[in-house]
Amino acid sequence: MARVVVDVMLKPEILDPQGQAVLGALARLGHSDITSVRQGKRFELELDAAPDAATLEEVASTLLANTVIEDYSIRVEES
Amino acid sequence: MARVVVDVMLKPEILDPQGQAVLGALARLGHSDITSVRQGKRFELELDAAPDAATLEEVASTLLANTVIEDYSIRVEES
Amino acid sequence: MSARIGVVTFPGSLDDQDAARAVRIAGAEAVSLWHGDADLKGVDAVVLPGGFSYGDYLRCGAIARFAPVMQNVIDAARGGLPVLGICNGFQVLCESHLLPGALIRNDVRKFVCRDQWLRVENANTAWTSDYAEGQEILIPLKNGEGGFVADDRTLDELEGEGRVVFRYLHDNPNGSYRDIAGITNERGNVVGLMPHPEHAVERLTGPSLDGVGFFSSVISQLVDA
Amino acid sequence: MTRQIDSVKDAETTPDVTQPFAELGLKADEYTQIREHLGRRPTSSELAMYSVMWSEHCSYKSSKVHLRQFGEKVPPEAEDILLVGMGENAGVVDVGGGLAVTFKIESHNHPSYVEPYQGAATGIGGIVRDILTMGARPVAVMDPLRFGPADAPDTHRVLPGIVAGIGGYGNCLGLPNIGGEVVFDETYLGNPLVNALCVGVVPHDRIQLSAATGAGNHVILFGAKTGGDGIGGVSVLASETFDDEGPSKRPSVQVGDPFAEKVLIEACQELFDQQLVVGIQDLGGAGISCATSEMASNGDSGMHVWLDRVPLRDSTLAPEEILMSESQERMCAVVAPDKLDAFMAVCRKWDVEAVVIGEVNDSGRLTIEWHGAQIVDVPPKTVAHDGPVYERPFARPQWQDALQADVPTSVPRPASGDELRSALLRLVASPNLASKAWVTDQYDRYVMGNTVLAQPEDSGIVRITDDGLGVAISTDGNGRYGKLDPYAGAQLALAEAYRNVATTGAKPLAVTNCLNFGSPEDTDVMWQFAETARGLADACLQLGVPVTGGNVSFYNQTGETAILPTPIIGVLGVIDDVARRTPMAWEADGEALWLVGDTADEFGGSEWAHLHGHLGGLPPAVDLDRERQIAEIAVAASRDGLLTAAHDVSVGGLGVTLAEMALRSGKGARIFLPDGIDPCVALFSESAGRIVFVVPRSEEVRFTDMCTARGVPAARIGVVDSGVDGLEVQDAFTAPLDELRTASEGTFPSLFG
Ligand SMILES: Nc1ncnc2c1ncn2[C@@H]1O[C@H](COP(=O)(O)OP(=O)(O)O)[C@@H](O)[C@H]1O
Ligand SMILES: [Mg+2]
Repeated sequence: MARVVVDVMLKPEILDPQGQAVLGALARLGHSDITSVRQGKRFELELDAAPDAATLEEVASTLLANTVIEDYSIRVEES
Repeated sequence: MARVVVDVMLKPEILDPQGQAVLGALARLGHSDITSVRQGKRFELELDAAPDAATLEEVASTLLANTVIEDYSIRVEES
Repeated sequence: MSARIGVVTFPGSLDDQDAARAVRIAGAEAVSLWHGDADLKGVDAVVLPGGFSYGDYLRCGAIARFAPVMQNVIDAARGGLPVLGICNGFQVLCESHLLPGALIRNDVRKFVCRDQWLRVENANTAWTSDYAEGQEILIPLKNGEGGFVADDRTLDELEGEGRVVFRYLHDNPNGSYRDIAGITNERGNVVGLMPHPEHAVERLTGPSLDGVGFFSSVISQLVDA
Repeated sequence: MTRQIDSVKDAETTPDVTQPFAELGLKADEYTQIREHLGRRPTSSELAMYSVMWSEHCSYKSSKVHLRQFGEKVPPEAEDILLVGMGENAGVVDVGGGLAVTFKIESHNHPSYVEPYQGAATGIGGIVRDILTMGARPVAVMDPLRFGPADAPDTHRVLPGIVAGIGGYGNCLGLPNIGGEVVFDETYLGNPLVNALCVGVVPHDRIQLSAATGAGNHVILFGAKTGGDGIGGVSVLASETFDDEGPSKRPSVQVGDPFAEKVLIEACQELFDQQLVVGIQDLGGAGISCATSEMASNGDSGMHVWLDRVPLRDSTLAPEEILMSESQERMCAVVAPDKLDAFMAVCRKWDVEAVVIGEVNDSGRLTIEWHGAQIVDVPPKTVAHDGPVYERPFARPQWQDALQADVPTSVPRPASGDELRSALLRLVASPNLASKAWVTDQYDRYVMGNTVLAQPEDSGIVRITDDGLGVAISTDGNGRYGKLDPYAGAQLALAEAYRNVATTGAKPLAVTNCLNFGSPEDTDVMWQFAETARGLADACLQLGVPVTGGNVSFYNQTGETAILPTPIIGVLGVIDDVARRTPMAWEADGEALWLVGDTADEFGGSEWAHLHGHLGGLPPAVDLDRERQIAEIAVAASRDGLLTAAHDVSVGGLGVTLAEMALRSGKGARIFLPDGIDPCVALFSESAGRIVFVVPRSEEVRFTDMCTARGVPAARIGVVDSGVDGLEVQDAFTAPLDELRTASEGTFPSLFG
């Protein structure tokens, strides 16, 4: 049993309309000290077996993230 | 300057069609040792000032997460 | 013998019947292709229709790309088979790396359904030869994730090689970089666009007949070939 | 973790256990009735079933006595067209050529207030499954909505989410949204209304019913897994069945999975085409309890269910909760043993999970077991159909007379050209009348390629056969009229929907409705409800359009304040050739504008009065014979090719009707108001029974003859003229197109971004 977290964020050069919208809303609510917001995805996976780094790489890079526009990072939380 | 990450996940009892879809795709791709997938959101905030815990709570609970169906967690990464 | 154009149905495809109707209106035979069958039934061209394949839950088109039928579509497209991706089909083509770039959430963060003016920038592709370069056409647009993005180098390359096929006119509905509504591959046989030509093939149900040209273009090329 | 199961045997041996019937919403005498039905105390599972099935929502216990009128005052026309009447999941109407159409409205008001996106989304999901259950392919949806004031903060919380939810679910299902309503009023602030309509098409020989028949047939549950959704109060029971370790938390909100529903729709189409089911029922309110008891009751049969076979999303669910779960995207079918393999093959093809959970028998009982223990043994009719029926007391409210006496004399009447012009612009810009494009642009109206008319036309029309047969639908309801006079309000709502359908050239055939009211325990509200039902039944009889089904939503109130009595009426019509549909935009210079019908000084409940904060007096007079006549004209004139356009006159009056036509067309017109009538009345009165027809010069004589023959007044009130900018109302004012457009299209974006 293992728990793995994969974070996927848009590459910095790609426009992030959702992050922008949150930033705008924050400004309207008076939180002007927040200067940047980016919105990405978080996947929590549970595995039966011990996680194998190569497999996780493949899953993240081919399915969970679109590497044309997104970066990802993999974290094994418990195994 | 500070960097704060807010993770937002559907509450465990709430149906997560997105996670289900990913799980199904993983199974078709032969990764049947992955037994559960939950998909959530990750927000990366940058602040001008030192982050104030109460403000972050408020931002996360009113704007970033829909607390009717989602839980959130806040992590100050650097300040 | 009339041309045979395949229309793929994924679970969650919505505009497959409409695409088939458009194919027939343009004078070809529509052949349904099932996502689970790695068989193109010998068709002369393929349409990947609009919809929400697999619910579009992960990223639009991300899961459909792995469907058994897609491996054959990808191979055949690399071999020159004309392939048109409409909306979700465009997203599938990008996810399959048959076309560069990606489609992200509309900058207005809402689903947008409206009649959209486009300019035809490239009338030399398999799917646009019946249009004139610079022609303005009106066809429906309907999507939530239609913002075309790519890095600058890719965008410059697309522009430089004349591979931007359609551009949004008047106002950009979704934040697409450089107003790009549709693009093609180097060879011009694979075209993807967000708006829906198959919904502009009948006076009664569409805003114009401007969509027919997609299907007549490919048919006349197939007949000539 | 050990679980205490309350079996039938336990119930027999421990008759004196106290049971939490009150917490489950049952009255003491209802509990006694259950014990009488069973001859013992109910098990906790049985108690759960009865409590939900006997709730207002499922049993219609307060409304039944009034709804009966729809089955009693049936117009003779019903006999020819109704293939399935009230009582099934949705009524089925014959439209010729071996085809039928089924349609229904349902409410999802309370869930949408709690979680706007998911509440509205699952509202669409639920009504689509009702239509699917009839054997139909769903072909379109509509969404009548009501909100608090457009500028209220809570409206800004709920409206964007509700609209996104309806779009998110409906778009993903591939169902064109062809119409709906967005209306704002103070009373909906703490209680918005989300009603959803679906229409489907079914060949006669494919119509399905929800009856479990044929001993030995399998009962199959298919679709999504069962989770703890919507079990609310029943958790009281579940928690009692756990020892130390409590159950996991139960979701307060149901989340929809439109993709799961889309594949369910496609799988069902194949099941129906291959005739693989004997009976089928969707799972909505009360989940498996409802589906199994209703199917067994409808089939006059018995059924045995192995509840532990139900695929679960949450393994901690207790049997009571599984029975009650309202998880979305599930269906239940009865399948003959020799069709089982074929059934399962279709489900596999679409990746739909399907499990045999039970068997039909002829015991006349519904029996349910859980890991070998019998936990339910009931006569299914007592659960599904013989629930309590209440004759709730009602009385005309004491304030009704004063309200009706408070005629809108205090409301200013514009008189000068400038005043009239700014009144028109103000009306056109008011949230209730402004362009709804901000909303409807979030809905796919093109998918399926058969949408012939959609918003903002008078009715939505979809083509249903290749040779051009189409159906038209409109939904309408005016709570302000209902408040002033609920009997008339219901009739005006019906008249408007009927008129809208006819205006587009279709012949009105049948009616569905969703009756949204406050608490039935309030005698004022109950009177409003009774009057509404009576008004609607009488009007349906007179117009010759039968009620085929509907839904009642009570308890729509904030504290003590009930919403306006809001019957939403849907009328369905047919058009033999969609190519002759009448759109609302005029086309060419010289076309004449004919106003058909009478205009009186009627401002009670009007939008103009509402803009001045006034609600009082009487609603516009109802004249159903006139409605029938003008509908005949609209349909006959369309059939004879006499029209280029038409648009009905309703809220906001003639001025608003003309402005909408001009905006839709992009061309101007010269308008001459009839002599001898106050221009304010001519432009803004809301008299019913009126349509503006656009007639090419060459057809004017035939058109006016058609009106004269029916004794309906017709006035030539204008001419299409692209030489004028917008509306030029002679001797009064000009409202340029740009100004009208800014007024109409600016409101929603400036309110909602
Ligand atoms: N206002 C109404 N007018 C006519 N029929 C109604 C009305 N309300 C409910 N019904 C009928 O009562 C039956 C049960 O309604 P409902 O519980 O909403 O159906 P379902 O179980 O399919 O959701 C249906 O046949 C419905 O059409
Ligand atoms: Mg039903």
